[in-house]
Amino acid sequence: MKKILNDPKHYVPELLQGLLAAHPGRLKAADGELHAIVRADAPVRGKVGIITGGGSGHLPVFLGYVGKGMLDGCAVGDVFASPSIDQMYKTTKAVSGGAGVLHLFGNYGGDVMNFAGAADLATMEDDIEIATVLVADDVASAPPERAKNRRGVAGMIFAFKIAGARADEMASLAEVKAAAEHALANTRSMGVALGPCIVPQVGKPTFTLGEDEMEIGMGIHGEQGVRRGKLQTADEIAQQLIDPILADMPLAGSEIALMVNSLGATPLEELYIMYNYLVGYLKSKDVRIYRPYIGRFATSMEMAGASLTVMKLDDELKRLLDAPASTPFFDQGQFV
Amino acid sequence: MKKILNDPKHYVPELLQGLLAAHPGRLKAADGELHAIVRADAPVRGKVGIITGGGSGHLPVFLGYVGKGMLDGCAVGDVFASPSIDQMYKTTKAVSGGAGVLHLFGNYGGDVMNFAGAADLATMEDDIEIATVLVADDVASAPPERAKNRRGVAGMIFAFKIAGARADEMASLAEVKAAAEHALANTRSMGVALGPCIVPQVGKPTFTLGEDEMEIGMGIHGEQGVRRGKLQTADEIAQQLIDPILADMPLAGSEIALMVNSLGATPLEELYIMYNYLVGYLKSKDVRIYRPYIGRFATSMEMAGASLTVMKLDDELKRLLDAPASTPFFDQGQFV
Amino acid sequence: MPTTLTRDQLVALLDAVAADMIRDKDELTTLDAELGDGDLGRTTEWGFTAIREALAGEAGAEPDMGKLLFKCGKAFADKAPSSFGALMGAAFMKGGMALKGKTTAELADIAGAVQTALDALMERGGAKLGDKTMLDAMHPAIQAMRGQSADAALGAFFEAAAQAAQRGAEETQHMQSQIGRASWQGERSAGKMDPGARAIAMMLAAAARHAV
Amino acid sequence: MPTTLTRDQLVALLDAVAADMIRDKDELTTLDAELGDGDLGRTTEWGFTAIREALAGEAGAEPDMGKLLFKCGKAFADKAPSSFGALMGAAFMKGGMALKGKTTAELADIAGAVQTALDALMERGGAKLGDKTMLDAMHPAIQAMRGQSADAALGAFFEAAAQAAQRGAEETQHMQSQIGRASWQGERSAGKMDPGARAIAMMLAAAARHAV
Ligand SMILES: Nc1ncnc2c1ncn2[C@@H]1O[C@H](COP(=O)(O)OP(=O)(O)O)[C@@H](O)[C@H]1O
Ligand SMILES: Nc1ncnc2c1ncn2[C@@H]1O[C@H](COP(=O)(O)OP(=O)(O)O)[C@@H](O)[C@H]1O
Ligand SMILES: [Mg+2]
Ligand SMILES: [Mg+2]
Ligand SMILES: [Mg+2]
Ligand SMILES: [Mg+2]
Repeated sequence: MKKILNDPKHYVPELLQGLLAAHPGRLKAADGELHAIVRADAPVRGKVGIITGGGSGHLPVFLGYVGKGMLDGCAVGDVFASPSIDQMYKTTKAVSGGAGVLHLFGNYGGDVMNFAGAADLATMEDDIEIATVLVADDVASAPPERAKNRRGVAGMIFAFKIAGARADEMASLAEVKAAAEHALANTRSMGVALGPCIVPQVGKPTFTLGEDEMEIGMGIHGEQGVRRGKLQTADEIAQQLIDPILADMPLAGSEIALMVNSLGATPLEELYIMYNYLVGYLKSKDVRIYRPYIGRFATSMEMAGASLTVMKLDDELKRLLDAPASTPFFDQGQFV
Repeated sequence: MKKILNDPKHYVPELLQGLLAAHPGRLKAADGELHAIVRADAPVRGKVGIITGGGSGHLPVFLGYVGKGMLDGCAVGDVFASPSIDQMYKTTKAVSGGAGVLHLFGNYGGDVMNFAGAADLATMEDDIEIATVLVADDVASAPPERAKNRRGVAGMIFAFKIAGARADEMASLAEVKAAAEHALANTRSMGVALGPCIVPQVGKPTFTLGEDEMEIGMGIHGEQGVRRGKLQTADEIAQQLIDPILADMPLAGSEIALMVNSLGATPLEELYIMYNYLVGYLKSKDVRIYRPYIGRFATSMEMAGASLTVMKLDDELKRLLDAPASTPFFDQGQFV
Repeated sequence: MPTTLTRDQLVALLDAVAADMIRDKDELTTLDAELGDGDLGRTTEWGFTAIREALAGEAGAEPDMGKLLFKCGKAFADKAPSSFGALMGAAFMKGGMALKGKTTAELADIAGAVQTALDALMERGGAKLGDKTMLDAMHPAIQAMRGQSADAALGAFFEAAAQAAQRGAEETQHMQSQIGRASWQGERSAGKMDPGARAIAMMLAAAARHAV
Repeated sequence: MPTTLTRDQLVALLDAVAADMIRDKDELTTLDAELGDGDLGRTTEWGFTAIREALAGEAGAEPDMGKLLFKCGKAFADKAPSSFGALMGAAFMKGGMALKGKTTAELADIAGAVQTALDALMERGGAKLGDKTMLDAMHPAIQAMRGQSADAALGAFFEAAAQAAQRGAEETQHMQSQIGRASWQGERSAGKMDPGARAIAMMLAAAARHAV
């Protein structure tokens, strides 16, 4: 768990500079603020702008979804830290094409409070209409009766995809907001950690796990999960991640999008092993996988582990999910 | 470095079953042989077929590049082990569209000997014309005078891309072979390992590295590198990987494709930090980056570390590199 | 004669408290790793470093105590934009607004400013007393400040507040987190001390040590 | 009277050698980790397990010694398709071709078959003597076999070959790898024993132990 970096203090600015150098035709810094990354063609006139924001260390989350068919911009914080009000405000302004801006981000205290401040600023100073949607998809973080309290994890990617496609249809801010909410009402996630990661400026792991331990339900910054126990088989792990989702959101008879996501170090091979089990298990529950997403979509640097995200589909969600999208980190063309 | 798996013996078959379940419209098993993965639409009539083969544990290498614009098929071995002659032969037969088949794979003894056997079989029994091109791009593995002896690493992806695009132009087997050779004559790689990986059936790391050590030039199966030493900064590491490439292949005044590749656990953030340095360093050497590839393209499961691959470009290579391609693991559309 | 805190004393006090908080940050990291995400030490380091920089610069020259505190709060929130950072920033800003125009403050002014800060926190963060947050240390601290006579020594004034805050922080061990990251632990949050509450107690204890 | 090896003895001997190689695989893994990629133990386990399975099945019932060996070689190469597997498979297959039609073999036949196997290896793998490969153990073993009289005891015959192979394997420590994975170590390969050569010595030593 060693890192390739220079000064830990420069971890985020250097990666952002590298990012802008690598994708000059696709991304730019808003108003000279490196921590406010927006589409190179922002603002798109007449289209609702969609931005997110959050800490670094989760690539492709968050800024990796800035591009055609998904997000217009992203406010970038330090590793696992919220961006500032000012960074969020600059991002908002830069993507405002006259049709309003949606703030779509994970339910984390710092982000919530700072986005509220940025929304106030944009409304007061620039007359930009702002709508806010929180992602709170992690079933491990609170029981159904406190579902609003849940933290946001990989489910946000489905929300980005759906809201982005709806905005591309030139829908209104209210419609784009409704699409994001509709996606999230049908989205649930749960993860497992097998090994920790290190925040560069901290220099040591936030948590430790024994050589044969795993933690079911752990959060993407190392927040404690629901249960720590002996490492189990891929099939057992997959079942323990999908069952709470099935309990939270009845799926029998439905079609779903299923994301099998690595938290970083866990290789793609293992995701396909889990997927292989899930296909059969879900079939036995009368659930059909309409579109799988298998890979590294939301990570915690070099954390080992995986998460599952399910979005229950209807015709509208299918249409919006199938729409093409292209960012430097996510490409979805015509092929399945 | 714990793993999500069931029986280690089933690691590869289960991941292949998961793969076929996930991408039924794009991939299929040739002749019922799970270890012979080919395009769902194989054979493509009249087009030169291109196949590769090698051990598992390197996703997206090898089978991740089977798809439009790249490979037609891939023979899949167990983790870090060569596929068998029979598996290579079945793959060859399944992609043969009448214009011959190119065997394009890394220079590893087992693969070389088995592909030779498969080529003999395909020629003798099915009259398929076979051409063979070995990838030997790792400058750390042998000095220039023994360049043919070098092992093949991430450079093979550029060869897949170039040869695949040329085959899509309906070029002849000789022309496709020449394109692959031309790409490889201009391709060099070098890597660094920061931490090991575990072969499931072995259960313990092949090598160990001290908490503050790295190994420059290490191979993707843990083959010893050129130098073990204290972990250095991202800038120093990047320089030590690019300098031997520059020494091996003069680049002043050229345009290049540059791949910054994670071996698995190393997060994307760190690749962008390295890229940020390389942009300036290469500029100071009068080298221009025409197209960057930054991500996980050739891994060793959860190994920590990174590699650089450079392909020196001319007009033909640019044309073929820019051509679209789409596989379940690699999408290159119209955007840079 | 009522005890007063002058503008210059405030600057020195803030700077000394900030220095102590930076020095002692690891305890907060440990508490936050238990209950949250283990970044509270980093947040306090960033935030209090921003305060020290502000004091060394333009804000330190500000004659108006209220404006001075407001600027410190803005610096804190900008440089440490986590939950604690956003809230602490708001607390300093609102507390500063309560002292606007003053160049010296009496003890009652101080208690009043901290009350204003608490109100701002509740409004901004949506937490109530008993939710297991820093509010549960600030509230008893204000009570203790209010219980001091107007001519109490500054050190004793802060000491009383610090002790009350610490008791409040310890009380949080018996609470179940209702808000923020720690709430994700549900029942398992019981038995652990809220890191934000402990941070408040540490700040006040540092103030007691350095008040002269 | 010249010593002979019957078909049934060959089956028993192959099975016993295979069992020993599987048991002792870890030594080969360790050597290969030093010089290559550390999979030689896994390769020998897979390959010799395939041989045992072949012997327990159809191949074991084969009356023709040559065909029997050929089938064992094919099973080895199919199930252990690494460098060693491909080469050892070819060696058994070609060695078997040299014994085609036989139901008993004299010592000279055995030496001849191993020589044919060696030639096949050199052709298939492109290595020469001195390149630091298993050839450097096989070659002296064949010399030692040729040095035995036709009526030497089977055990002594294999023992002489095993000792020569072991000396050959030890000699590889002074060589620099010219081919295969180990060649990537260049000069650093010197001082380490070639794992494939050691595997040959182990196989012959097992044969000496079990030959009756
Ligand atoms: N809504 C809230 N209202 C009041 N205090 C809060 C609130 N949310 C968090 N806190 C306080 O902040 C502390 C955690 O701060 P911090 O580590 O910055 O949070 P995070 O890392 O979740 O952004 C908690 O211990 C608690 O005292
Ligand atoms: N071309 C060759 N000719 C003869 N022997 C070889 C050749 N290449 C490798 N070997 C032998 O095979 C051994 C390594 O086998 P193995 O571990 O299966 O190789 P790899 O893992 O590289 O495929 C070496 O120690 C050497 O004795
Ligand atoms: Mg935090
Ligand atoms: Mg925290
Ligand atoms: Mg090998
Ligand atoms: Mg080997």
